[in-house]
Amino acid sequence: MTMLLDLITGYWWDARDLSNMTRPLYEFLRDQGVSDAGIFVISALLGTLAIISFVGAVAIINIWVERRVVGRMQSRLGPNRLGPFGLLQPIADAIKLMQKEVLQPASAPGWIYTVAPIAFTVPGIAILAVIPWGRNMVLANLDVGLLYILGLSSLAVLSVFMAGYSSNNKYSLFGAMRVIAMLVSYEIPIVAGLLGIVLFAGSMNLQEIVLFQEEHWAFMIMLQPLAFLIYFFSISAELNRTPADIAEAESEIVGGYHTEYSGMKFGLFYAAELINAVAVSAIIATLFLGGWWTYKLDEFIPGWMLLIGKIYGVYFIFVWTRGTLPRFRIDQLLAFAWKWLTPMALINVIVVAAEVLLWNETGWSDWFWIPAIIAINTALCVGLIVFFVKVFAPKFQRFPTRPRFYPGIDVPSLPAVTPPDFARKGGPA
Amino acid sequence: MHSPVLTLVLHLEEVLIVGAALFAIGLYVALSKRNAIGILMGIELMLNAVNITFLGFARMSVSEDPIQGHVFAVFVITVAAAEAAVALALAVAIYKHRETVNIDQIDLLRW
Amino acid sequence: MIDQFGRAGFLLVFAVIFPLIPIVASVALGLFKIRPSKPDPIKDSIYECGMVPIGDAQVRYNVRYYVFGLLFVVFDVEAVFLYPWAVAYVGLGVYAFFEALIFMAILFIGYAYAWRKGAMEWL
Amino acid sequence: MIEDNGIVIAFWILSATTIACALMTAAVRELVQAVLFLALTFVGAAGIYICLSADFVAVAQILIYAGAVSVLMTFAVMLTPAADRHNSETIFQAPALVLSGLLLAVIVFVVLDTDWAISDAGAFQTTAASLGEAFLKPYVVPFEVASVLLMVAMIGAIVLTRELEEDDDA
Repeated sequence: MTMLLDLITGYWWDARDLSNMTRPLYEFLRDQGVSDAGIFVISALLGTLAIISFVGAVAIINIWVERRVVGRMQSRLGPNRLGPFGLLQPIADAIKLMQKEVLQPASAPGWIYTVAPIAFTVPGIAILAVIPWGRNMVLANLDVGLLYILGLSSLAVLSVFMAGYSSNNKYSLFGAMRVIAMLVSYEIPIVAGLLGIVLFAGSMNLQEIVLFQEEHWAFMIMLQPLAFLIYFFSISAELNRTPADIAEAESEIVGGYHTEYSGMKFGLFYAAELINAVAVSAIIATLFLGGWWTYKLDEFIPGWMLLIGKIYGVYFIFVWTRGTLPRFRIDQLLAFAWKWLTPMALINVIVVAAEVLLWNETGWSDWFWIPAIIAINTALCVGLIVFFVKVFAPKFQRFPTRPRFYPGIDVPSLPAVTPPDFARKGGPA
Repeated sequence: MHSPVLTLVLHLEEVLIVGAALFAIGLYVALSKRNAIGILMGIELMLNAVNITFLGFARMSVSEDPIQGHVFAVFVITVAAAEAAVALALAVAIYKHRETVNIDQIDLLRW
Repeated sequence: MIDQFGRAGFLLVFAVIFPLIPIVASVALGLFKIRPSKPDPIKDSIYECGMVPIGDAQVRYNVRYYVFGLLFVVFDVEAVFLYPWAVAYVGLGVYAFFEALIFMAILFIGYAYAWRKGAMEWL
Repeated sequence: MIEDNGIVIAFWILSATTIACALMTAAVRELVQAVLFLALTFVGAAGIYICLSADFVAVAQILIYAGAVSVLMTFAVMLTPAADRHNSETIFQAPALVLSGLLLAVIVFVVLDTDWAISDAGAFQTTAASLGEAFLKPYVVPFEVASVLLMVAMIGAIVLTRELEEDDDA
């Protein structure tokens, strides 16, 4: 085995790290007299093109993956006509969307209407710049990588508003405002929850966070189970996926903020959702699941393949929740964000700060502290969930406390509905 | 290192002039707009211009502790955010009471 | 450090170009008459469940949206202070821990007030 | 001074975009469009901060200004009725134009006339950690006062908006 490793380590065919492949290229270019600036531009372009092609492939493949997996979960077949297993379906969709007639509401402010889907797509792609794909494979090794991700993803809020506003449709604007209220509410647990990771790693650099996990031989999800749960739930709300897809509650607000969009502009919203889902899966895989590092496995399998595998593992869970969970009401979602996730995230920060403090001050070895921290934080996570379910959950009532549909008319709380007992009556007619 | 064909240089003066231009635009917006929210936008523009000059000084001028410029910029951002929150709440409250956010019609204190 | 941002900037430019491609392709198809284009007032009107739209869409919204935005801004600013604290935390000792504890406690007063006043309720 | 072709080019492109967006904020008649241009101005200013090697302030700018304050502004705009969502000038437009032009001229004159002490210390490699230390050591009082300020802003704004909610519709 070591002989085999000697045979590839450091050579250009060492595919475990694709930077091995580009280094000879840069050396060749330097010998040809290309300046440092030129090599910088070429390397940046190569990395950018790699990420853009990954995004393009993801946007096309995931349409099929999502529809197919959700179809199987709901005992349907999903797309199965075009090509083997319906694999050509996304291409057919793209062609159809592109040659559809463009319908733009007559009263919509034109440039906002057109810019909104583009602005919605940009953050999801730009986030991928800071994801480390291997030990030397990262496009932009930013020291503020985590805040870069948070800042860019908060820009999506404005593009949602642009779409809803420019559609000039009541349902679109309602949908957009509801989504913005939800997005800003879930931004806080995300920001506060990820602080725990920064405290452990002592850096906002994503590569450093992966190296921390490698050094301490533990995935961050073990050290920070509560932060993982907070992040996972919040981000599935940010992505507008069930259980928090109030953006597209057909029964309430038609199609949400993209009701008025058709053709390729609608297609961009659709593609952007898939790209965002994959970008978020990449963030989860990097922050919580070790990124390219997987317990020595990355010495044999290329780290970027492991990362893509983890990305699709996380993505499968997103599809799973979409395929199985019902939708929450907006007051339930907002109350959950403000009254539960936010305090939990802050408690998590304080607990982690205390742990890191003790870890550094006592000077005991990592072999004591890593298992201890894992035990404490897992107990904290389980305890808080049990506490929530036992004590707190009934407060998130089944009916809104004050349903005021019209000012002046005080509608009393709705009575609790007991479901009809189908078993006794022999089923519905 | 090959000698580049041309070397572009950015001086402190140019950064300060960009900041000044942004500040002048912000001042114009703050002084001339009728809508209270529009005035607030001008103030935010001015605060951004000030941040640009702070960071320009932090980067290029002589200082014992250049991080001070960054600290001040962060505090400016903080104060601006708090100010925006309260000022917009005021605008909303004024609208509720006076049915307008046009400041030339809000003349309660005029004698 | 800045060269890393330069690489991110390259990706940002391409991230803008990427969604522009299908839009431009769609427009080009329209120019070459491959795509149908027969506008009429019904098609260009907005969709409200098949009804003729009543009234203006630009209605006023409730104050509670603003309250959520407000809480969001305040907590976001708090996070901006806490992230550098978290990065510099190791090595600053007990002192740093209690500083942040006081910081969060003061903010928690505001949070408790907002909760008490029902600013986090929807409807 | 900065001697790097890439940074200088990026600085001038970003400055041009930022100032153009700021001018659009001033010129556009519709308030919502003005807010959107303002958000673009914030993003452009963040780019300028990056050129000045202030990475943390730049991402904080995007997170707070472009992500949060502009959203707050859109909320405030949407709270006013459609008839009030214009961005027109008062009669003070001409004096304001003259005054800001004069101010710009004075500042440019002073900037060009002054002999600035330029250091060649070079760029920061990373600012987040040193900012954290600065917050906890020399600037610990402003750090805590900032949290008091945020608390007061939160309470004040809630008090201001709370009384309005009683008679609200939509």
